[in-house]
Amino acid sequence: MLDTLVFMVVVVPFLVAGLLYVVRPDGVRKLIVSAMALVLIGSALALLAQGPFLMAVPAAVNELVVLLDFLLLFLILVYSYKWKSRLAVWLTLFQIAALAWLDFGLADHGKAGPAIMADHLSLIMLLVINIVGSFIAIYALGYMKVHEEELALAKSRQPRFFFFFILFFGAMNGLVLSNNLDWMYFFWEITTFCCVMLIAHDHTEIALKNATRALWMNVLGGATFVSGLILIQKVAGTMFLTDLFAMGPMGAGGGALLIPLFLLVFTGFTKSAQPPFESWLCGAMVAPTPVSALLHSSTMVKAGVYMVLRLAPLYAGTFLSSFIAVFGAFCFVATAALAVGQSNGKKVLAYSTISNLALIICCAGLNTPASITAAILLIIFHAVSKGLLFMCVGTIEQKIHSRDIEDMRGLYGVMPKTAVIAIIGVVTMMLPPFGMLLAKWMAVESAMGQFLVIALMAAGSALTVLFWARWAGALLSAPFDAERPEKLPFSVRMPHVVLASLAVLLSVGAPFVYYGLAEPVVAMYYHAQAFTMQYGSFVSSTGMFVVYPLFILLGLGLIFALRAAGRVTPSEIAAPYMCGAQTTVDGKAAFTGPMRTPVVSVSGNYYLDALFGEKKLSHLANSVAIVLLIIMLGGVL
Amino acid sequence: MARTILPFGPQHPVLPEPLHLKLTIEDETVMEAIPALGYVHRGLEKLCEIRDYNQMIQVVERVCGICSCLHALCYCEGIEKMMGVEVPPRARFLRLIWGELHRMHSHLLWLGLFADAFGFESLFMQYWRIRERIMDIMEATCGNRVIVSVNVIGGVRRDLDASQCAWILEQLAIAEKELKQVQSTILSDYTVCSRTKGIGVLTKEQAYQLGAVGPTLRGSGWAQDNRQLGYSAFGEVEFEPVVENDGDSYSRCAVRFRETLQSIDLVRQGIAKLPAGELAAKVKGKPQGEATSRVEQPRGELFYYIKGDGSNNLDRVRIRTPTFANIPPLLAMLPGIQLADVPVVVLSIDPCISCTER
Amino acid sequence: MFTMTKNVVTNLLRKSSTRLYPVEVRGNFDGYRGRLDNKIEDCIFCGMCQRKCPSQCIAVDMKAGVWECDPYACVYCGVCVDHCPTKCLSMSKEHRKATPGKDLIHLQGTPRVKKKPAAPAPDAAPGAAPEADSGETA
Amino acid sequence: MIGKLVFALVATALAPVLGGLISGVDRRITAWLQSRYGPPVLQPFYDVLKLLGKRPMATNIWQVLCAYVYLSAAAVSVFLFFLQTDLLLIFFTLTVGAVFLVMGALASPSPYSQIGGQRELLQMLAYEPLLILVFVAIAMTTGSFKISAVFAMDKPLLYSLPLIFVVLGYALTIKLRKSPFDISTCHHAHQELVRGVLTEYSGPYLAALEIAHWFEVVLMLSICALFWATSVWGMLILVALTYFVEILVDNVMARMTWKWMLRSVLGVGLVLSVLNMLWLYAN
Amino acid sequence: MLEKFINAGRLKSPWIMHFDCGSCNGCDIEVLACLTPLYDIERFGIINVGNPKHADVLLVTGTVNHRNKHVLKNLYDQMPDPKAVIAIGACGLSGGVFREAYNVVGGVDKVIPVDVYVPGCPSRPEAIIDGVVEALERVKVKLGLAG
Amino acid sequence: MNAQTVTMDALCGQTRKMFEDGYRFLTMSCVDLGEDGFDLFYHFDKDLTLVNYRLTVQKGVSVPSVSPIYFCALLIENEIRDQFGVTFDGLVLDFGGTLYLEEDVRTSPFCKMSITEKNKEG
Ligand code: SF4
Ligand code: SF4
Ligand code: SF4
Ligand code: SF4
Ligand code: SF4
Ligand code: SF4
Ligand code: SF4
Ligand code: SF4
Repeated sequence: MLDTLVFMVVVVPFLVAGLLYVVRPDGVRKLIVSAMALVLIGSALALLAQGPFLMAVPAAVNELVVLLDFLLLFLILVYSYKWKSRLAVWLTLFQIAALAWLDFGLADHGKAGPAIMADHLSLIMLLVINIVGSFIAIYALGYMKVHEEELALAKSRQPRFFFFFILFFGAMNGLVLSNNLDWMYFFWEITTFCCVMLIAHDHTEIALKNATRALWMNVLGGATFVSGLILIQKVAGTMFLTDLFAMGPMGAGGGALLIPLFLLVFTGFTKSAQPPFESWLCGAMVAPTPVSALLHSSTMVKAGVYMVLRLAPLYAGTFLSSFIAVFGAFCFVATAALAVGQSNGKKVLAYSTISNLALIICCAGLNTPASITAAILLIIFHAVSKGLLFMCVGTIEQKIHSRDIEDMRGLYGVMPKTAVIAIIGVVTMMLPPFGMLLAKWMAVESAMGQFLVIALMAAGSALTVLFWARWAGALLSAPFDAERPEKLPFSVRMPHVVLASLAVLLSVGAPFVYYGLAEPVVAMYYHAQAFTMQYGSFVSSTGMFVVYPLFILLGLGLIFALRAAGRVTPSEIAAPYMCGAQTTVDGKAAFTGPMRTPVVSVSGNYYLDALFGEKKLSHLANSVAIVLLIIMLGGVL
Repeated sequence: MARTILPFGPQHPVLPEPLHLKLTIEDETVMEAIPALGYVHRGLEKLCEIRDYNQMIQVVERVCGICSCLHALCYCEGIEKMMGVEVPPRARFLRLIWGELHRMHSHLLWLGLFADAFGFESLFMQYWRIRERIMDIMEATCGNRVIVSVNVIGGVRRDLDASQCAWILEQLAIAEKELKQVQSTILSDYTVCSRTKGIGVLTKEQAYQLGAVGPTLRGSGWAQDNRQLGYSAFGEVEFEPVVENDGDSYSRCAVRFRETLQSIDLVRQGIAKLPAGELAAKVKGKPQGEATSRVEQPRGELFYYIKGDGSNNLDRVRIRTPTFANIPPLLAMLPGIQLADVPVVVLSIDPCISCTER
Repeated sequence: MFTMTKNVVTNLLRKSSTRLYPVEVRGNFDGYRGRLDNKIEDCIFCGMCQRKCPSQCIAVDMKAGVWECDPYACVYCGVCVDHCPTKCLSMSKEHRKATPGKDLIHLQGTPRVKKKPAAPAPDAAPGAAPEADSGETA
Repeated sequence: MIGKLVFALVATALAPVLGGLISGVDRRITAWLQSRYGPPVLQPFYDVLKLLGKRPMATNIWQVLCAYVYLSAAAVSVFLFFLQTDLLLIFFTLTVGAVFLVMGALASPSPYSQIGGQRELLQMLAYEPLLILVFVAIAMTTGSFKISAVFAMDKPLLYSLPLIFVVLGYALTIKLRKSPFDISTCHHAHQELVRGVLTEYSGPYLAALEIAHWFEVVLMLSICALFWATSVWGMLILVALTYFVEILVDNVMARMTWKWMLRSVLGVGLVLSVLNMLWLYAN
Repeated sequence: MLEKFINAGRLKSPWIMHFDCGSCNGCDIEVLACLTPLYDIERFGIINVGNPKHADVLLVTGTVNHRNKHVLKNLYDQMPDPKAVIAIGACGLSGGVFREAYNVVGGVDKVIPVDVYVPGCPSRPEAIIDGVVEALERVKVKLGLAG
Repeated sequence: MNAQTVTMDALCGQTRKMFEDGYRFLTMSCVDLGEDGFDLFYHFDKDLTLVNYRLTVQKGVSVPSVSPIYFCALLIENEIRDQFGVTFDGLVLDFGGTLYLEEDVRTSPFCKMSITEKNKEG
């Protein structure tokens, strides 16, 4: 049973991906992808029901993985060469050499162990990857159809697209189920490769350029990954996570293990696009939107934080840990500030993703039961809301042909349902009593002793509110009008609705999420419980978050507000104040300007270029991040 | 970069008068400002064709209520020049006294509004409280608080007796004391200075070439004041034009503040030197020919061109008011400033749209 | 900031400057150009006021002995008072009160007929109702 | 528990009454400071009653929705405060209100309310970190974010957190919309934004926002009161003094710009908090 | 009951908006003077709100001309009911001394209904206060509270 | 008042010369002469000394604008355009006759031709 389930989530996606590569008819593809989605969701749930497990595999499989690993690296080398990235070529060559040394020189293949391991953390990741990811895959079906129609391609490139798309699932599932770090490295490289291929999907010049950037940055991560592995092998003499955990914090090698841990954490930073590597994820925006949705919510970048979180028990209580916290907190502010300066909706989402990942990293660095709980909740809630928001932006873009927030003004008048769903997405991202805020609350409370971290968090959350609120507001600014019908294909609408409901329901069920998912992880590594529940509230020694009372009260408030809004009649709707010169132009609010010409009044958000201009600010953020990393490295050495 | 286009006026609480600016801003920085006028335009110059030249005094007084006295003065000086009327000395001094009282009330009013433009409500209240003294003087000596209607062709309609003069001096002393109490607030308060210094800079060359007048010109370093022409009794009193050199809102404010104190001094001189004699000369004949006339109003140089054809009605009365001349400099100052500074800069020229459009 | 603090705190400790009009009326200064009154018995309907008025708000009908003024167009300049030969026009120092409607002031006096001097019509009640109603003006 | 609930409910019900009275007294004192007679103390209530009786008018229904969510969130945060729950949680609830206020302003196509909304966001950017720092500082002194922990202290918080109280004063000034920070809206309208976020609200909706503001005033002042939680008189005197200083500051300063606000608030706020925290650690 | 309170509010909280409809400023500055310490009409609960959507009473000074008549109408329309209009000064009542000028339409009542007329040129602050008091009387009559 | 006469051709050159000599542009005045066209006065000032130029133009003739030399002339030229219907070539910001006037008042109100009734009564 267990083998079948693991096979289902890891190997089957590879097979299905291959199948999708050759299948051309749309209908068949739809069927396969939907079936795949069902299988993935089902298996993930079944695995959750199953609980933690360890699984050994035949040695032959191990050999196969090593072989495939080298093949993959050569493939990456080919692309690096093709795309003329000298840096990537050298880094890949380095990886090949290092891997060869590791596999053939160092590793003790005789010492077999369970290559596959699922603890509570892995299970949570599985859920996130397969549930959120599956809905995005279904959404991709509808999206890609329109996308290709717009591009007017002679020959559909969807088979290639879905090949890499589904491959992602297998790789991610494999990654989070690996106990053998060697395997993890292999899957890690697959995600890199898939990601790069998907970024390059549209084959435009900019797509290739950004794919190249993503390539070298992730290959850099690969290089540090393999270096870390070599050191771990040298210091601890094992490649198995379970063994490392058994050794307790800092492992057997004492301080020496910190160096490889730093390298692995650094690898995580590259994957989750922390400054100074944030540019690859922003560049990934050129890919079709489902790719962004997938990368940002449930896969790819989550692999990075997974790595950091996974290793958290190992560096608990060390200098490295507090530095990771400071680094995360800094990146949280810096990227939130970068988001403030953006009017491109997808870029805002991208920076917000990086910002949230940074917060997760910060929580991992704080390394207390409460902060780890926060990190886990952040992973879950962020995946759902962010996946939802990306799908919304994709849908909106296909309708209004812009992803600029300014162009989304008054979207409610054009696509009422999508606008409302997008607002739900935004609200679940930034306001209590929804899960993100619950997690943020846990994060701040757990950081109580560390003034610097808290100050950064405080600034970061204010910035976060700033860019979300104005976006939500912009969607609403439409003149009063009867609801306009808005038609969307099922495969697009359904994932919207499901994820929106999921975002709300998961928050309502936050206590269950906590007890069912987060608490076991904390219990497993920290042997402590962060929160207890009283009167439907999370209570800890330092504070309380009244989930249900808050839901009830704010829910009542919302009902009260909805009723008030429902009573508004069209006759009460008046033109906005225009200093007494109001008129309308094509139903748009306008005023009579100079020379008696009517001027449509335009509004723009403040992007505060002087403060939050991308060029200047990202330069600054990157420099500070590099300095922090160097200090961290120095401390470790 | 996202732009916002908004109407600033015609009805806007910081603009007591209807003026419209179409503002384009980016992150609150003004990129473009295009004005629209005409909300106060009445066409009163044209009334000279149906009102006789005496009745026109009451009409031109209402070009603007704030400096009604000076409009009438400028108009009368023009007609007197055209008809060769010699104004008796007492009338000339009385014109000076009332004129300077007008300048005081106008500047105090402006100082209050200016304070309100940067949200300093209590300072606004203080200036208007002080101003009420001047309004009382006006009401007691002229019969109306605002539109004093004292000028007639050839002289003035009302007189000041000794007790009134003493009372005026008494009131002025109090006003001066109260004014000095708030002097450091408008001239050196940190918050006020940070809202006015360096805001809306008009360089010396710009001011001249764009035709700025009055405190707007003097705030940019030009010592030009039409009172130097010596009309009414200005040739017989001591004064120096008030000049500031920075050309920003602060300088214009400082010029007006110091001119208020200067006016107190001028009224004192006027009362001290007030000669005895007739209030008005007899006027014979009808106005014929062309004449120009200039006086210094609180807002700057006022210019009248008058053409008479020998009948009771004038052929043409053309009024160029100070704000009309100060609007082009204003347009030059607006781009590049912050939205929050728009009221400050607009008010810094002390706009009076009513006279601009007539 | 500190001078202003001193200023406002002094204000707080002092009585406010507010004149509690209409509870407390200071009264206008002597010589204030307030309401325009016509002692209609003395009016000779010469029409001088009508001719001099810059606002053209007085209408005198010499034959009928009617003196009409539109108080809502009058600008209270006092020119008519200055030029009235019989000094029957005067300005009270009270200002004219606000009203919910606009009425013309219509005063019926005794017309001075050249041939028959001093023959006041008994039915005309001169000055009895200084603000006798009449039609609204636009 | 039931007792606490009832207390919190009653307090929440009374909060707007208190808030209205405070703003009435505020207007009266402001008038005196300006040498005016001033309106009756009950004036704010007349205003709100009048507004309730006006014909509703809005530019779209979202505005209305947002106004009432703002009101609800403000009431809920006051309720949570008197329930003596978590400070941080109250802060987040307060944010709900603030965000909906902004969304309401942005929901209208009117440039003035749009600009008001943007400025309100900048104000939030300024005061939110300050409030969090204040709460964290309180929590670091008492050991918990729970308000009940503050009441368990035997010495007033002001002794250990004097500078933090000043930081709170900054946030308070912004929240009360007083000079020099009345930049997104203010009580009258002779301001460049014609009341900014409130431009498009009228009648009953404006009344709702006004009541919500009263809730917020009460909440903010209650937070001030926490700094002398050891005695009721201490709380009252501290709040009265603080509020008087706020009015005074309102009357002796010009309105500043948002740039100045961000610079000074974040600069001064951070420096003061850090100094205070260092001092705490040193002790 | 609530109705009674609301009516009390209506009488005690007339928020004004002042619109300068082409006035010579004489009347404007007198309206402004009403707000200042000596007259302080905030005693009556009056606030100068400057926004038609918040105002209950529209104070209009000045002559109506062909351009601002649209603005005047627009502003009046944006005031929510119940509302009142007070015309101030000879210009606002009839066009005053400018009645015959070519760009003058006439008094305010040519465009919107006027409830109270305040004569004068300019109307002094006391007269304006009288006007507001008179307008409140009119509101009372409308609400059936007079007597 | 003394005014030197200037011709249409010399106008711009003369104005530029005044500009270079450091004169301030005070304003312009326009007078309708009935059949004879318009008198346009250009008033300049330097150190409180007035210098006036008179340009007589026929009706229906376009006048070169001095606003490219003196930016501040734009308002007055627009005003004259509104009131007298005189058009200016090269105005930097041309309101096209809408500076003051609404569509309702489209005639040039200051032109004697358009006056239907001239009440000589005082
Ligand atoms: S500037 Fe004009 S509008 Fe403003 S107060 Fe002075 S006169 Fe009135
Ligand atoms: S400039 Fe303004 S204030 Fe001065 S007279 Fe002319 S209109 Fe009146
Ligand atoms: S109508 Fe006018 S002029 Fe006549 S009495 Fe009344 S106020 Fe005076
Ligand atoms: S001028 Fe005097 S007497 Fe002659 S009509 Fe007028 S009021 Fe009567
Ligand atoms: S009294 Fe004088 S003004 Fe009147 S009719 Fe006789 S002559 Fe004419
Ligand atoms: S006071 Fe002036 S406006 Fe009024 S009636 Fe007499 S002359 Fe005419
Ligand atoms: S600043 Fe704001 S509160 Fe103060 S007076 Fe002006 S509008 Fe009113
Ligand atoms: S009534 Fe008189 S003071 Fe008022 S605006 Fe008209 S002319 Fe000016």
